[in-house]
Amino acid sequence: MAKKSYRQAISEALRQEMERDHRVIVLGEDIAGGAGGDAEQDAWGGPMGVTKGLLPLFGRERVIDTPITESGFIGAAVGAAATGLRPVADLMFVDFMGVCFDQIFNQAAKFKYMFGGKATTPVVIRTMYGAGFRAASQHSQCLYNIFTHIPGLKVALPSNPYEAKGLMIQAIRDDDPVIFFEHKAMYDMEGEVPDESYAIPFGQANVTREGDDATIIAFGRMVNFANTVADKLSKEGITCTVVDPRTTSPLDTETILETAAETGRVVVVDEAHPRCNMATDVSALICQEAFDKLKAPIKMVTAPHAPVPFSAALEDLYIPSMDKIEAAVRSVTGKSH
Amino acid sequence: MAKKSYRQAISEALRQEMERDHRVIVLGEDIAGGAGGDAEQDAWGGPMGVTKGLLPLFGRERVIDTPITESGFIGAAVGAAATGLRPVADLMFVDFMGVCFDQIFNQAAKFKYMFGGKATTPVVIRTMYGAGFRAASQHSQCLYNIFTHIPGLKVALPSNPYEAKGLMIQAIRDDDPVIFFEHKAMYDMEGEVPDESYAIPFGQANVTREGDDATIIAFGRMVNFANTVADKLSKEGITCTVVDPRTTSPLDTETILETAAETGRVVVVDEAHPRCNMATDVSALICQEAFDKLKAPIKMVTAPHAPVPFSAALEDLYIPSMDKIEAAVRSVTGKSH
Amino acid sequence: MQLSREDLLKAYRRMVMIREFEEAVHEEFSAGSIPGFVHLYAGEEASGVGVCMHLNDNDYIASTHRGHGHCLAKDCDEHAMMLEIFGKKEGLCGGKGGSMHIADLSKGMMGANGIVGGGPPLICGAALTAKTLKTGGVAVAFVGDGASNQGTVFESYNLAKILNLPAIFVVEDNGYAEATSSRYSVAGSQVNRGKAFDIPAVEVDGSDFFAVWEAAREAVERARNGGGPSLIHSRVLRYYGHFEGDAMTYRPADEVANYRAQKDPLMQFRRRVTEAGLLDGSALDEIDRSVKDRIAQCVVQAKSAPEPTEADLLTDVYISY
Amino acid sequence: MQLSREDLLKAYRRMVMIREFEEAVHEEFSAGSIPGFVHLYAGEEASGVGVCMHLNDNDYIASTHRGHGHCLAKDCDEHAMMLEIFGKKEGLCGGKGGSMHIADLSKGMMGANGIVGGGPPLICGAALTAKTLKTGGVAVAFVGDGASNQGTVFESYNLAKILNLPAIFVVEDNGYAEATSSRYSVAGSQVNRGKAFDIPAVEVDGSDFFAVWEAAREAVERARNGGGPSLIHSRVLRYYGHFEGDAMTYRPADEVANYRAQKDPLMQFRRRVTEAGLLDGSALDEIDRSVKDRIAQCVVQAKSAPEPTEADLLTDVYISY
Ligand SMILES: Cc1ncc(C[n+]2csc(CCOP(=O)(O)OP(=O)(O)O)c2C)c(N)n1
Ligand SMILES: Cc1ncc(C[n+]2csc(CCOP(=O)(O)OP(=O)(O)O)c2C)c(N)n1
Ligand SMILES: [Mg+2]
Ligand SMILES: [Mg+2]
Repeated sequence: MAKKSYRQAISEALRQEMERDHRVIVLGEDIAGGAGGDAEQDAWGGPMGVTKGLLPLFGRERVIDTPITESGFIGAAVGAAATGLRPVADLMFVDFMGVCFDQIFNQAAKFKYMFGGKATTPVVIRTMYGAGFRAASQHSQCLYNIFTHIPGLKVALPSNPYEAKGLMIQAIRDDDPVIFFEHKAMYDMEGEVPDESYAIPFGQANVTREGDDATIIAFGRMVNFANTVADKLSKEGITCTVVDPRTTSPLDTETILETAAETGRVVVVDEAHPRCNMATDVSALICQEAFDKLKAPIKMVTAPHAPVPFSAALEDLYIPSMDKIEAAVRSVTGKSH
Repeated sequence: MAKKSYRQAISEALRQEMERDHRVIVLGEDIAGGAGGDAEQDAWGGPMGVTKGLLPLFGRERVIDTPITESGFIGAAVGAAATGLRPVADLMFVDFMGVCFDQIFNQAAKFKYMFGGKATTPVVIRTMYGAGFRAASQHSQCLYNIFTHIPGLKVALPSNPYEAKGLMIQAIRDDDPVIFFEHKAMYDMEGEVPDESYAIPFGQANVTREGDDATIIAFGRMVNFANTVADKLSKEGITCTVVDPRTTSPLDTETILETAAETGRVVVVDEAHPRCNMATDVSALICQEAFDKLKAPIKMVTAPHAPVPFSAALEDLYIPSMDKIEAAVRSVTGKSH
Repeated sequence: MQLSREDLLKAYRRMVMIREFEEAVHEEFSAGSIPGFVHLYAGEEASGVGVCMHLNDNDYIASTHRGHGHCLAKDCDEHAMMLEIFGKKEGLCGGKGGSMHIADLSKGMMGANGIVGGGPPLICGAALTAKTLKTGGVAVAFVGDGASNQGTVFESYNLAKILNLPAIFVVEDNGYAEATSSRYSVAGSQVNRGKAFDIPAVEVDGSDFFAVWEAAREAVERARNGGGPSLIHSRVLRYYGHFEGDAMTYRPADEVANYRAQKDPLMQFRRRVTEAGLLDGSALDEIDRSVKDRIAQCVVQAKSAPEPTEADLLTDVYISY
Repeated sequence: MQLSREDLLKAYRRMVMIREFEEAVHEEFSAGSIPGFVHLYAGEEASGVGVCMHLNDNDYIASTHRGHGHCLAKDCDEHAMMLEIFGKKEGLCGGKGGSMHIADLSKGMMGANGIVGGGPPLICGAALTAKTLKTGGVAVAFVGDGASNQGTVFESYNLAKILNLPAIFVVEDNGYAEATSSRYSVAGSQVNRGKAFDIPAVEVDGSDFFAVWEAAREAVERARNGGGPSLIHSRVLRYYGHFEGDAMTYRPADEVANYRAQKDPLMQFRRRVTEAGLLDGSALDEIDRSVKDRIAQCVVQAKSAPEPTEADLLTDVYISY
């Protein structure tokens, strides 16, 4: 096993799946980069370089630079998926969903149901989310709750390089439409990633820490924050279970309910705005299904109900911090400093 | 006071506000109807006739039929609001948000924050939501949770004609962007509506029933279902408080928490799909803030995680029914038949 | 390429099928037996059939909310369609879709669409599949005059052109989007809109089967031969309201009657083929009769067919979950 | 209408201001003092200034992610802008917007925009306000070549035309959208796209202030006189990467150097006005010097200006909540 970055892990998953199945194509704005120009043709590989290197291997027929027409090319990916390809489309930032959401939530998500089960739409939409890049209000949102709300979509939120590779391979092999969320602040994160191909099944949470005092359920990048907090608190003798659901849809309600019941004290960490988000989703689930096991209020740690600010000083205050997670754990366990 | 329909109530609010303030305009597809044709010019007044009659009063300068370009005309409404008009734009079905969401959530909602407080965007977007019309998957969704999630937007869900008029007047006078949700199955519902103008403040819940055994928090059309269930159960001696939050953003958390604490037994009714919706939002709020007052799990009554089916038989099973609400109340109170 | 006798019979049969189907749905809707939003294609038959005569099951079309005609032109089963419109379990979509969401991917029919402008991007995808997997197929998007203003449509023109996709855009301009005239809503011209993207574009009289057929022949040939996308502006008229229940006060009272009398596509077709001695009237009469019977039968069966049940409510959301 | 001496000095000053501003931001970004995504307008000065010279505070513009130049051309305060780009509390947007969201509605500047194609619908709205309230104002949307393929842009063309709005669309075609050449991404031509909607459309050399100014004069006059929308296709070049940090390997190595040497807009302007004896070199030199000083001062102050604090985090979300 080798150390690889989140970027490399996703890239490797794409490459291996494209080698395995000729129906897999990638498309998006500057997914290769340089089209029509007189210099380097694989100049970008997307703004973060994730798809760099695919063009020389698979050619422009399968690595397709698109114009800036998200409805057009995301819709084309959906239509291609319904007719025999397995496209991986790149919605550069999830913040751009507003110009193409229809093709995702009214078309891809609903074909199977509306058409009485007869359609298959194996499209993957990769997208970047999250704050921390000083990218301001229109390039820093999470929004996975919106996709999670929509029946017919699956939503993956890999929390580290290992997860990223395995979940991407599953996403491509999955016959349902999958929205694959990559956190923009994680591309350089490194971790052990096997060279060989492997798929991580959807809907199976990963318990990253086991403990007795509290259960932290966290999403995406926040899983790492939760792990760090758990490690820190364990030195004080406060031990936490940390749950990474991996996918918000399907959601591994079983593991969530079990681990919540075990400690009876729950913190849910969601980088998103607070209203109708995954923190409320999981809290409500537990409160309905495991109420009798709860020993304390469920605490939610989220961003505030405000757009993401540009200023570094404000953005740092904006993002759910490890301090806030730690405080929440102390609060539910009743163990303050 | 006269009996008026939900349709008439909204229409009257629009008319009165247009009379009061010359900056108020309405625009949308067939908001009048007949433009460019050789016959009746006020032929439609929107597909449900809500805006019929405004054209003869205010003329084509203020009652603007638009092409089918939701990004274009909703964006224009946003731009007009930022520059001095007070537009009421009609997004015919909320299901069409996917072709214009950007102008709502990245532009209108964020101008004030992104621009450091210096922008004012008093736009109202009227939209139709909800199941029950045999209108199938792409014309029956709720989706108010998505707008509720977005900081910078306000979201109103009038539950009857009286509420509709008062909340619409408030929406138009409000200086923030407001999404105004009209339930398509309620236009013919009648109720007492004063002739004179009145505004119902946002963020102040209406307690429609008071009781001791359970608290039902319901949204939009579901408020009426909840009232009926409460009335029915009261005959058995099971009395319920019913809360109509009126707006999901801002949300009257105070009234919700107070009424939840009073009975300790809570049912939340939301017509939307179950994930990351208002039912989870309110449940999580209560579980975090009023946990010690809860005597039973909070029950959520929602639509299932599936698109809205066309078939009448299926759609009737799909919509949260009074039977299901009743069962939930019985379950939280421990009082079965 | 020429239209054989069989082709002519098939074309006529499909057009009559659409007409009879829509008349029946109109009647049943008025009688209260069909729920929901229903948009009829009656009057526009020659347009959909003229195009789809060039297509096989390997070719895809994407339709609109006004989808019945396109489905029938693309050879979807009329019986299963009728059941679907009645919301029945044996309907083409199990009763889950209804009039606005009829689809049959096995026939290359990618679905009616409740979202105006929803189809063209999908058709770019079907065309991309054809190009990438070299299936030899082409893909056709039907676009209303109202839809022609939707941003997704222009995006699709551009995308299809720059990727040189075997895609055809048929703008079926029936003069109205709901109650709004295309004279008001459409700036410029459909043909110039195509040409602005360097897409070959022609205007045809969509009531004339042969004119549509000829324009579509060129476009389909071009697409199959790697020549990229085309646009056809097909002028038609709808005989009924925007949806069933529409009082149509925005239309001059005699608009439809005049058109029916002078330009009805079935009448035109019949006159043309009989005058040219290509088919005789009795063969056409026989089609009229048999189709009428067939549709009547479909309606009767649709009425008594079983509804879906609770067991069907939550199936078909995912393949695996 | 003619350019007075004052106009020429003002135009030059604005162009130099943009150039110096962008050079300074480039330097400071490279040095690590500016965070986030920053897109520079250097090289395109004549385009934004040529257009905005016709506008006053009563007229609106909507910009793009590459917004600094448009802001300065529309007379936004350079000092407050620099503070904003540094994320400071006294920035034009309180540090909440940053480079991609600079706006000053009091100057008729509706905002840079992080969403490609986000501006044109907004400009239709500003034009609608002008028309409805009879303010006499016009509204201008700047659109990149990449943005010109976004559906919202075509929707805006159509809407502006059918409502006869005083709107102007300036397609600033710098040859690239990120790393993608417009030769690849744009089918057809910008001018034909405008004309397809019956919108008068012209192409100009966007490096030539006078050419842009003249085209904009016509368009603004037309709009003010109730003649409806216009389109200007302005060909320009950006001197730096798509965003700061872009290695630009997709561009021929000498592309920018050649352009700078032959077509630099400041150089062209200087040559033209001095050769024609309209201004003398020393007046221009004086502007060069004073602007350079001014910008240097802005940078120094921006660096030491205070950050926003926790008290600012949750303000400005709503007017009332
Ligand atoms: C995105 C979207 N906007 C609006 C509608 C509502 N709507 C349904 S059909 C229609 C008119 C369509 O006109 P046209 O494209 O000319 O097709 P026609 O009905 O004439 O066949 C409208 C506005 C919709 N379904 N989807
Ligand atoms: C809707 C949307 N899609 C994609 C992007 C990412 N993006 C930002 S700028 C850009 C290129 C824009 O090119 P162009 O319009 O030519 O403007 P230029 O950068 O050349 O000034 C892209 C793809 C975005 N910000 N918004
Ligand atoms: Mg039409
Ligand atoms: Mg460009």
